[in-house]
Amino acid sequence: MPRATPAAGRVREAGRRAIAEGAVGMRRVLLRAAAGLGLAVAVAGADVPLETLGSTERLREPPHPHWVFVGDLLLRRSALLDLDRSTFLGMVSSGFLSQGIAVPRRRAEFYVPETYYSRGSRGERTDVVTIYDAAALEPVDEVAIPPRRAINVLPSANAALSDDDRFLAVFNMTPATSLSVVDVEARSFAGEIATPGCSLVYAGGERRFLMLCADGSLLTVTLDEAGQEAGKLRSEPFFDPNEDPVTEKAVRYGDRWLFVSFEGQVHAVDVSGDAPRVEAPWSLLDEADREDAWRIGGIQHLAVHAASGRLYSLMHRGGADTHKQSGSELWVYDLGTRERTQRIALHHPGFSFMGDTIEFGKSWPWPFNRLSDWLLDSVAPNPGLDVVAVTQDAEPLLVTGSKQSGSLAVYDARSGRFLRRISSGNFMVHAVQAPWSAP
Amino acid sequence: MPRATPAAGRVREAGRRAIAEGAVGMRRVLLRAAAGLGLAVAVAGADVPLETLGSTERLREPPHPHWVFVGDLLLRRSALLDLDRSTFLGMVSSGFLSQGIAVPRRRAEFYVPETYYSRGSRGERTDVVTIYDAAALEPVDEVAIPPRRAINVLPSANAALSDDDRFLAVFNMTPATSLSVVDVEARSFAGEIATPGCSLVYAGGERRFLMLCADGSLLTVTLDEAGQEAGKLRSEPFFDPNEDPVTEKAVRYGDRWLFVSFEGQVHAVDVSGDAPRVEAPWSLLDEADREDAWRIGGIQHLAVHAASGRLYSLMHRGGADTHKQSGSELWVYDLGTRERTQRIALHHPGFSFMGDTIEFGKSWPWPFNRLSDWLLDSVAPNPGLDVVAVTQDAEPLLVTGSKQSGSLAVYDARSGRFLRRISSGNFMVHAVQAPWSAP
Amino acid sequence: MSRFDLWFAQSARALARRTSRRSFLSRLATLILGGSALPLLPVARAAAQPRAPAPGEPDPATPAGDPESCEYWRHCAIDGFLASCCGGTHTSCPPGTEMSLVTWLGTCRNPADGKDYVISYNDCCGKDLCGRCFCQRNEGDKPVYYPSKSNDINWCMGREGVIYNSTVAIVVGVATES
Amino acid sequence: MSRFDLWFAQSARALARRTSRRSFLSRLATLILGGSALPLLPVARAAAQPRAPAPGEPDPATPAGDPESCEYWRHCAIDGFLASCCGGTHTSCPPGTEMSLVTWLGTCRNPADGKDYVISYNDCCGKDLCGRCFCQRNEGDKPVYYPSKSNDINWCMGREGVIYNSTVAIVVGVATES
Repeated sequence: MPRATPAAGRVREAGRRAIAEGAVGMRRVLLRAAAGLGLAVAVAGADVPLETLGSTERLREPPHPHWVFVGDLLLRRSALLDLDRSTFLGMVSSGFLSQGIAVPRRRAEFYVPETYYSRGSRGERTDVVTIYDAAALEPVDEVAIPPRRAINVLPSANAALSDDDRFLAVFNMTPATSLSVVDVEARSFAGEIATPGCSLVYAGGERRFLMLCADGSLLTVTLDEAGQEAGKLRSEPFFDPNEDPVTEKAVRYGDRWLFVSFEGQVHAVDVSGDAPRVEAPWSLLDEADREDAWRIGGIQHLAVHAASGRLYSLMHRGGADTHKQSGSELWVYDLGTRERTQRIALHHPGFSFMGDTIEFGKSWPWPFNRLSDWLLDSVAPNPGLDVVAVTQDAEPLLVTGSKQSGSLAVYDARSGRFLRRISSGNFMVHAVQAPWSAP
Repeated sequence: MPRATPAAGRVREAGRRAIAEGAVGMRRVLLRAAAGLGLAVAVAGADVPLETLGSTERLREPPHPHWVFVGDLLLRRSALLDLDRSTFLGMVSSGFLSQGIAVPRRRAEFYVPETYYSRGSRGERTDVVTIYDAAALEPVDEVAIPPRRAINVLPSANAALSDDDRFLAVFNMTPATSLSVVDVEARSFAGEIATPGCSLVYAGGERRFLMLCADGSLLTVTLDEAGQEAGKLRSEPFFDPNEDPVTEKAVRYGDRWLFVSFEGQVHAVDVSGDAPRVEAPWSLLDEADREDAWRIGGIQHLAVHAASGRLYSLMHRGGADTHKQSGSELWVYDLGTRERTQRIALHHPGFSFMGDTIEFGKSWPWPFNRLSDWLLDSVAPNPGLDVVAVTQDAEPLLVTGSKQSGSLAVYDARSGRFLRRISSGNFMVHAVQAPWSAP
Repeated sequence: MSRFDLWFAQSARALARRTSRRSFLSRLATLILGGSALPLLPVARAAAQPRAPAPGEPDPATPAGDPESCEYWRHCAIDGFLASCCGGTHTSCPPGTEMSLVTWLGTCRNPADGKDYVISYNDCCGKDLCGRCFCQRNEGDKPVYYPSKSNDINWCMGREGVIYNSTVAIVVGVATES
Repeated sequence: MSRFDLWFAQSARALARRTSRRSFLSRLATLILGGSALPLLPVARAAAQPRAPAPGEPDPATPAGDPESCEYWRHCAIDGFLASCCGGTHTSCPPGTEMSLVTWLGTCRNPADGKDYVISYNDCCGKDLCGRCFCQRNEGDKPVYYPSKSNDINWCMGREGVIYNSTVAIVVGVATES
């Protein structure tokens, strides 16, 4: 059972006051310590001005569309990177197998479903939704939820924010399945809704969520003003989960969710109407592609740039059951014409070692400063790419990552041109989110 | 403040009963699930006999002297390895920067001082000493201690068990220094003893502990039958902490502790008498060594094989302030004659990648099966060795590890001959303990 | 064969495909990275003890018969760390962990008798990731919304301690087409 | 210069020492590993923005003047992750972390004015290890029993959240021999 704890943010605010009050006394303590070391300390006559203690950065507001969260299941964190300046902006520590950060459009906050044990890897379990101040990157409150959150290795679809930014639905699996609903405006737990046979959760309207059922159908769950169940609707099956299941890693394209199957069939679900409408499927693969054994695959294998209607799909050559294999190419589709418009050969993401990117000689004179890039692209074995994401602005960037590296490769999303590698400080890349659109 | 929680072991025992009761019903559930998948399941006519569910291994008893704990600060765990069979026997998950496992001689238990936060990396702090059943590798009880445990990156000397196996002293730093005393027989907290100006803790007799003070002196703390302070004794300074401090990584040789300074001076402290007696120092280095800039260095840079009186010291060439630099050679001393008897050139520990050792071609035909060893020893950059340990039996093994790899190199401790590399599944090696002597 | 053997072999093959002329460097890289031409012969590991063959199973000196190998026949649908490399065996959990009560099932063909067996992949729970012998084969793996066939789920969910450590592969029946 | 530049340069030098004849392979390895003969020239990083020089400090285009470099003059006694690579600067902590109230002190010479400054290395606390720009220089570092000069201590100890994230390097005075 979850225990109530004082909201972390309030504790932090108290801490901040303490440091502000403490900073003056602190210099005194430091100077006394320096004296103890046999150092006489002068405060005048130096060229470098003396500096103040105790300050912490805030992110600039509003957030930029080229900022991405890069998740690492192993380190239990997400790094926040600026893809333009190749900088690390900060990070969000999270609990055991925390997946996905829910970012509202209308508030400078975000929400992280987390699971903790009183003794790290054992003991009493506590599940919470932590509410972060987006500019301070710091928890300001938390909402306890039933300790039944689904724990799996998916990069997404374990929690979803309603389109009106009001309710966060968290998928539970014990293995009985249900949704925990959190009112993120009121910062309170609204209740739990049983969803037998149906799993995962996708936002599908103002107060509506979609779930995928084991028989290949959709469950639509509608909430009322209080976050209680207002209605449930089960569709006809729209795919055969035994013959050709869709992956869990669907992407949203305006009012449509695009579910892609192991064999490359695109099932679009339109959520604009009263009930979700499933469109006729189309294929990412033509006969020649199938003959060459091209398949979809990866951890987060799909991305959509909504404004231009471009779909990006990680592809590899492989047999049946290779739906989790890393991609060697990124294929680009026009969602209007349903035609493939480009095949992007993927660059090496770069090796990393304990969070540091392994590169050398960037400061050597030309052409030696290109040596490490050249070795990576022409000699080193490419581990393949597992994750793709695209930013949602008019000058979009593509990002690819590997579960075997903490480095990312960045491309121009319109031309497919490789731009650079950047270091996330992660050990691995399990998910990339570009949550902020241009204002 | 620490909260009382139900002892993990009792919870676990309940769990074990549940699984024993559940195992019969479990097969029924499984077969029903299989039927749901369209599989008819026969239980007869198979060549492979059907197997039982729910069983967990125990370690054989007594533990073997060639078993070692291999600590990883990053993964917050210690792996238990069998150096003879190159096998992974099990692991101990621990809390934030947990250092050192205290292993008694007289009980099949061990004790792990741990620190936890209610939200992983934030929230309420709880410090405990967890009591493990040594054969089950599972927590059976815990003792709450004040949340003031010293947190640093040392491999040892943050906790010590009295020579009679009765009291565990845990070093606290806030930065005020003290000891928390736990009665591990009664499994209760005995009290806290203030030790101003003195840090770390080393066992020094039946009910006695040593600490190092900032002025280069020793503090001896003696306990009474109840674990309360019976006496404190401060020695004269025996080294100059500004000019040539001893490292914290002292090793025990019978009734003596050997403290080695940055410049290679060995300060032996004899704890057999009523008060600790400091012997005249001697040096690991001669003039020629000093001219060649040889120095001690590493995370756990010393090891002693008590029965043969051999001291092993990681050495590198470097300037002042390189006391944490990795070693390129291991020097062996006879503690009777104080002569160096051997210099062992250190083999590459082997690279590892996310816990897996990077090697290939071990199954290829000769000579290709030697390719990965040969590349490691002759081409790959050796990261240097940070940790050394030796087993305490008549056929002792030496182990070396690196903070940049999860692999270990194993040597015959008598001849210095390199035997093999073994994988710990760790990301890094921060400490190696060989706690069990031959019975 | 370790994950790295596979990775190096794949990389070398990928490299060979990618390199149009067999330049000095690509030949060297192929040598260093393992070389697709070299036979990947299974031989007993240096330090391993000889193992007695299990009834009805392939020779333990071959990958298909070695429970510490990702290629072990029972591992056809696994995605996790092998309990047999983590202090347990292929049928029992490492010391200090507990076996999950719920699980996913795979169907694997035993090359020794040509029969298909139903394999229960139970997770070992209560200690952090083992980190050794990661193995991902995914035969018949389905998405998370099809739980009884999904290996992406942490099956420790039903237990007191739900931290995932490793996975066993237990024979619970013979599959016959229905 | 990154940790890996240093490591490759050291390795190449070690390799050169170790190799008696300059065989084909050692020459190649020296090339691949960086080559002790190649100059390690500091130039501005490709993606970095040009930085305005700070008053009294070395040119930020050189490692001794670049707060994201381990060679930055203030880092002489550091052992940790540089806050300047982790979302903070060399004087302020990354978003969502708090600066430690207690700390250790080093004395570093500023090459721009030749003066020795007292540097306060305050830890940034409350989030897990940053993981970027690990830097260990240890000038004047003393063991843990000499706390005011020890960088092996988690100086987050005095605060509510004591998890260590990264470290800043703040000028608190000019040192003059007493």
